[in-house]
Amino acid sequence: MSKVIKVDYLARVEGEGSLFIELDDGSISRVELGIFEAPRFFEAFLRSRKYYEVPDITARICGICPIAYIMSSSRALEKILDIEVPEEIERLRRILYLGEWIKSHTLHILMLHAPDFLGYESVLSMAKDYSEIVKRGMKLKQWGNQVIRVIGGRSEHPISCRIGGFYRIIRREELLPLLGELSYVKEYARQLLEWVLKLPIPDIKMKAEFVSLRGEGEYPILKGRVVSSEGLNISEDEFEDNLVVEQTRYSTSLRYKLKGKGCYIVGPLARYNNNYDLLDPEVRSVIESHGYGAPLYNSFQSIIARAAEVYHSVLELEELISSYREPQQPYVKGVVKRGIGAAITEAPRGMLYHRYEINDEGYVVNANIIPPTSQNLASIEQDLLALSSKLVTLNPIDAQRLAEQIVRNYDPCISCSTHFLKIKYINKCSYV
Amino acid sequence: MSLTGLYVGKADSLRTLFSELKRLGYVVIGYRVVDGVLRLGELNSFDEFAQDVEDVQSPGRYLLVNGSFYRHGPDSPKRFLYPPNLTLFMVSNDWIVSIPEYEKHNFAFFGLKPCDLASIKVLDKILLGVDEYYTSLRRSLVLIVENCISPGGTCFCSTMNTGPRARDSFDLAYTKLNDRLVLEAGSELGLKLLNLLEVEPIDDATYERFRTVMRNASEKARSGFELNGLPEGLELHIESKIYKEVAEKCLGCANCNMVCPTCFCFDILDVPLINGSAKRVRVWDGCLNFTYGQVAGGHFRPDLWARYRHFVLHKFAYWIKQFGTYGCVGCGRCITWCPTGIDLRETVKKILMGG
Amino acid sequence: MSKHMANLIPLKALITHVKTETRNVKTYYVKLPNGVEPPKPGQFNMLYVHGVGEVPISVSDLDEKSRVVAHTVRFVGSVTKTFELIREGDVIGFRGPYGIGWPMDAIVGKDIVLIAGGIGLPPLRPVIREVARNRSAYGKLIILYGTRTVEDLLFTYEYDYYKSIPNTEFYVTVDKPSESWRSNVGVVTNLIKHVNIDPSKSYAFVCGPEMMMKSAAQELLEKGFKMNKIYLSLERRMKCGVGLCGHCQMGPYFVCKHGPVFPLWFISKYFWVDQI
Amino acid sequence: MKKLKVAIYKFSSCGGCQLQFLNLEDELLDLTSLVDFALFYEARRFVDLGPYDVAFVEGSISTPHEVEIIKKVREESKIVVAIGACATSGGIQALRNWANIEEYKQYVYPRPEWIEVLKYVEPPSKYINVDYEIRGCPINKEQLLSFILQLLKGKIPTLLIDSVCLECKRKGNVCILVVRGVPCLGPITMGGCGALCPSYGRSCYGCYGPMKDPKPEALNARFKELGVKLNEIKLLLRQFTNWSKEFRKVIEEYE
Ligand SMILES: Cc1cc2nc3c(=O)[nH]c(=O)nc-3n(C[C@H](O)[C@H](O)[C@H](O)COP(=O)(O)OP(=O)(O)OC[C@H]3O[C@@H](n4cnc5c(N)ncnc54)[C@H](O)[C@@H]3O)c2cc1C
Ligand code: SF4
Ligand code: SF4
Ligand code: SF4
Repeated sequence: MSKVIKVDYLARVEGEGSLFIELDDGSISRVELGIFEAPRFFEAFLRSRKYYEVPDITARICGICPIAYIMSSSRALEKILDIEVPEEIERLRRILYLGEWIKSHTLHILMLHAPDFLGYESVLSMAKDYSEIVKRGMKLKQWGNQVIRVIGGRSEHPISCRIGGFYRIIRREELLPLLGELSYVKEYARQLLEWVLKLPIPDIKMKAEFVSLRGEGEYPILKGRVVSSEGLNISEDEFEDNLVVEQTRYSTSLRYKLKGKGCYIVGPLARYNNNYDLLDPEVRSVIESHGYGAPLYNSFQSIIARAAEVYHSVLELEELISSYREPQQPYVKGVVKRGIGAAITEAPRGMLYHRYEINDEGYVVNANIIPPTSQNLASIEQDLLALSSKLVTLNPIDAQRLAEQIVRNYDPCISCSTHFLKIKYINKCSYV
Repeated sequence: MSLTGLYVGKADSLRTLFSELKRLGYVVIGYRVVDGVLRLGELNSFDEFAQDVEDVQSPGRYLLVNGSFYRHGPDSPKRFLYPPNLTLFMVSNDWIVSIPEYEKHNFAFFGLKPCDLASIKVLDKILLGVDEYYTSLRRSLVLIVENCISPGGTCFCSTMNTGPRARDSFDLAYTKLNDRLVLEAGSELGLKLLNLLEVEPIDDATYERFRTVMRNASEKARSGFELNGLPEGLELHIESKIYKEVAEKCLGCANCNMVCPTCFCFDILDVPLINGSAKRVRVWDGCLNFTYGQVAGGHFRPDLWARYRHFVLHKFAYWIKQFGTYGCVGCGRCITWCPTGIDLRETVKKILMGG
Repeated sequence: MSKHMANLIPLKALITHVKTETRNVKTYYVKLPNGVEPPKPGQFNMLYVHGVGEVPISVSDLDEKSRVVAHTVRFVGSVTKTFELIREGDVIGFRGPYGIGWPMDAIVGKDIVLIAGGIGLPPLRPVIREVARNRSAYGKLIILYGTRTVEDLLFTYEYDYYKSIPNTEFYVTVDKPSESWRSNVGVVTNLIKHVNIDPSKSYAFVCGPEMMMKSAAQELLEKGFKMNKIYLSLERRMKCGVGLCGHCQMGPYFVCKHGPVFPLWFISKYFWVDQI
Repeated sequence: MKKLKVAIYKFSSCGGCQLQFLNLEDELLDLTSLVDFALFYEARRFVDLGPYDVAFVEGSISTPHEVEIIKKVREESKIVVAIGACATSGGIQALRNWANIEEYKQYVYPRPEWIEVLKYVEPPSKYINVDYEIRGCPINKEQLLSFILQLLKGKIPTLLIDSVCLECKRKGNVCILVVRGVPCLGPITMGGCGALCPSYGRSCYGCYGPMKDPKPEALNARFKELGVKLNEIKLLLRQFTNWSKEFRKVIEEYE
């Protein structure tokens, strides 16, 4: 017997994809994660743009995590221009970035992922039964957005960032009002984590290599060495050399693997596993009081890592905002010269790598961007394959739901990937 | 009118004056340096008051440098008395209309220039007794005016008869003459304030200097056209091709309207709210905006030249008929803050010359 | 509260009846709120739709006794389109009456020609009513009315009544006739040439689109009308109705308070100027 | 009041515009009592089939497949609203319209021959009739909400169409162009953002696209006077709304 699960328009992933699973006599014979995302050719048209335009342009790759794009590209280019941003600016960037983590993670946890665990089609229907946690989650997300808005002007594609820092000094009195809401925000973040820790999480162990930045004294966001659960430990400049890129016929989407090793996982779970000791002790104690710890090898548990990072971010923001000092200058000027620079920062969904080459006039001549979702793609398909025996035992509706849930474990931001392509158009939500 | 004639006092009298206004409970508003320009805003202490700066203004450019004498920035008293955004009323979903409680302020403008003083006089003719918000602020308004000893690159107050020396409608006017001040009071309150300062009647020598300084200033602030016959001259050339010429350079961005201290046009925004209620908000509008003359299914001034012409004719011709005064006070803001540096003075001159 | 603020706040008014006129025109009968003086022919009111916006609309009829005014509205833009949803018993925001209307005193004992284009008829309808009511006080009445198509004709149910008013002539014309149309074809201003009227003892009231009013004025002048006998009701963008928002200026005049009805001589200096 | 049946579609875009629906944190739950999000893949699995009262369309049309879908969207929706720079002018990805697509494919993909895209990235209005536009990259949620509430009132929604300068001055920003002499696109860009960039000390980069009746030539002439190089002027206009009719015209003149 052969049957096919087709999920057209994979809902609740940002961007749109489709999933094609072919079951043959009880086991999955083929898995295709197809993405309807049309190629947008960012790397191509970045060439012949001025270096200072790159952060704003690459922000448009993804509407959910523009700050990650701004930060990776800024850091890569700052390396070329010999810019070292002062401590105050670095702090401010971290505040901004943590705001994005909160907003992106709460969005994913509550609005996209949790409905899977509890069997709802969406947050809109889940809100009827879980109105309190949804409302609080929204407040949390709103606060994250507000952090971004205060510093960045707007929460998507913020406008205040530039190479070397910010367009103007963000004044202390602009940031401080954020603390006014902190007492309940902290409370909500802890409640969210506790709520997530109590979710029914499928108990599955999967072998995988978790790759992330390793923080230097603090949970990693803006920089760090690239480490993995299997002992990888390299600098961001060496990262690209350790990868192989594939474009497969059946899905025609670019996907990355570790040279000589195969697929790997980036994202909150990887960060969490590699940096558990750097999470706020308060966060760890909540986790441990629910019988969890680190490492977690079950990708369904990524939702825990996300909730942990939300709580951690709120706690860290309290500290960062209250100790914020205005920089002397809003930004540091660099020297425009020919060169190559690469940088990795931790986007909400995992490591985001940018590399640029510019010429003497500051025009970009080469660009390469490796978004987290392309790095996870191979692992997602592998997870689906690994769970094939379970999938076939389920009724069609549940099988579809579980398959989707597996995909969503990775919070795939499909528009993120400049390389995702449509593979197949199949009719609406059909089950054949 | 001056109630007192001229007196001479020390330069630091201003500090005393400032403290006294504060003591009397006024919100003192004056020019401060913010982000490289002079902004009108509340002065918490006298030290915030712009002192050692000079604004260099030319068509389309504004630069702040070290100096001892300033004119103004993009803000005018209009921003405070006739704010850019004002909620007129709220209406609930069951039709209960409520009017917001506007905060009551006692404003004292400190170191305002004669052109800006004149702009308040113009607004009075339009809004006083008509607009409640304006009227309530205006009634308690205190005006401390600094005469202009050195008008700027876009000033033409002499032509418009509004400066560089204020002649009336102030509480107190002062003129900086090196380390001394020449002062005069124009109201009862001004008298009281003057009384607090150590002043003496002006001596002949100082008066001569004062006169020379003011005369030179006056020469500087001329536009090259005369008021005499201006409205008639402009209306005579209502079909002038100069308007079309200027419109080539004009962007229709309405910056001129926004910075003009007398432009009073407004638009109304209807804002429906999620709870079923709604509000109506009054916002600044201007005749250079495309939507200004737009109506359902048509447009009264679709071409930019026609909108620009309306601006010029309103300021210098229509206003006289409507309100008995010119709509321009010669502050030059619309020239300085025009992104492409269109010079109103040049336009008027060219039109009058029959272009 | 001073005048202006008070005036921008609408009063609540009840819609007592809604009458469909054409596919995109309806007449709304509005009960005048207490304290509001009854409008005169040619005046207008500002009608506010909850949360949507406010528009100037002329008075198209008035019943002084029951204090109900009629407003005939054409659905053309963002606010007027929402009038389609208004029903009998609804509440609407009301300010007015505003502006200077038709010079009813001046026309006593005179012949009158009314020239209306499209939605320009409603503001003239109160004039017709007044003349009919006091028929002996006025001379001959000639009504010229034109629209684009037959479907756009307003108040067709009243035409017999117009014609039945003693000493009255009524002519309609359409630009684009339908097959069954048996009357005049062409723009309304073409009719002016043909009417039989003595300009020296007559007045002309004109209301319609600006282009139409320009050619009407032209025709009337050619016919021998003096400028002080020609009255036009102008239209401009309006936000306040009380001469403050600035939008309605035509030359130095605020259409809302110096008009909307102007004698031609008064505005002639500006009226013909392109895009004034 | 009858609920509005709404569908939200995504074409080539970053997803940031439809995210503004989810960013209406304070209003979203109330909004669901007025609006039925019948199709909203970013938020829900459930799909209620058309026809729809309103389709909000994000993104530009860049593949043959997208052309098919957008036509279907038009057929099944009473009102089509284009949201964001991508859907109103092609967005940033329209930058590829200025270059050779084959070269682009080779630069980005190991197997360029598998890539199937249209020669030009276009806004949906190229293929279908679009009823309304909400501008911005991304749109702002206040405008979005106001748009929906106006629709619910039966109103033809109106949003600002005049310049950014208007908002800039109302807000009390200092003009960057005049004070610093650096180019700002505010005077030709449509308002609606609340003059965000100038409020943060940078000049407007035009993400709301051309305002009604803009004069880019006149502004560029001024930039030249200020010493801005031609190529930099070109880059300025060639950003997030480069493929809009009005900007394209001037850029082409400079090519
Ligand atoms: C004195 C006067 C009397 C009028 N009498 C009538 C009448 O009896 N019946 C009728 O159907 N129409 C009349 N109009 C025209 C009517 O006011 C407009 O059709 C209406 O304002 C269009 O608004 P809107 O929101 O539907 O259109 P939009 O084009 O969406 O306009 C937006 C806003 O612009 C303003 N505006 C737009 N067009 C006009 C206009 N033509 N006049 C004034 N303001 C405008 C309004 O404030 C309006 O809310 C009259 C206009 C004036 C000035
Ligand atoms: S028109 Fe220009 S110069 Fe005259 S008052 Fe207004 S801004 Fe100043
Ligand atoms: S317009 Fe901008 S924000 Fe909106 S989808 Fe396109 S790229 Fe994203
Ligand atoms: S900063 Fe830019 S948007 Fe603001 S007024 Fe100046 S030119 Fe206009």
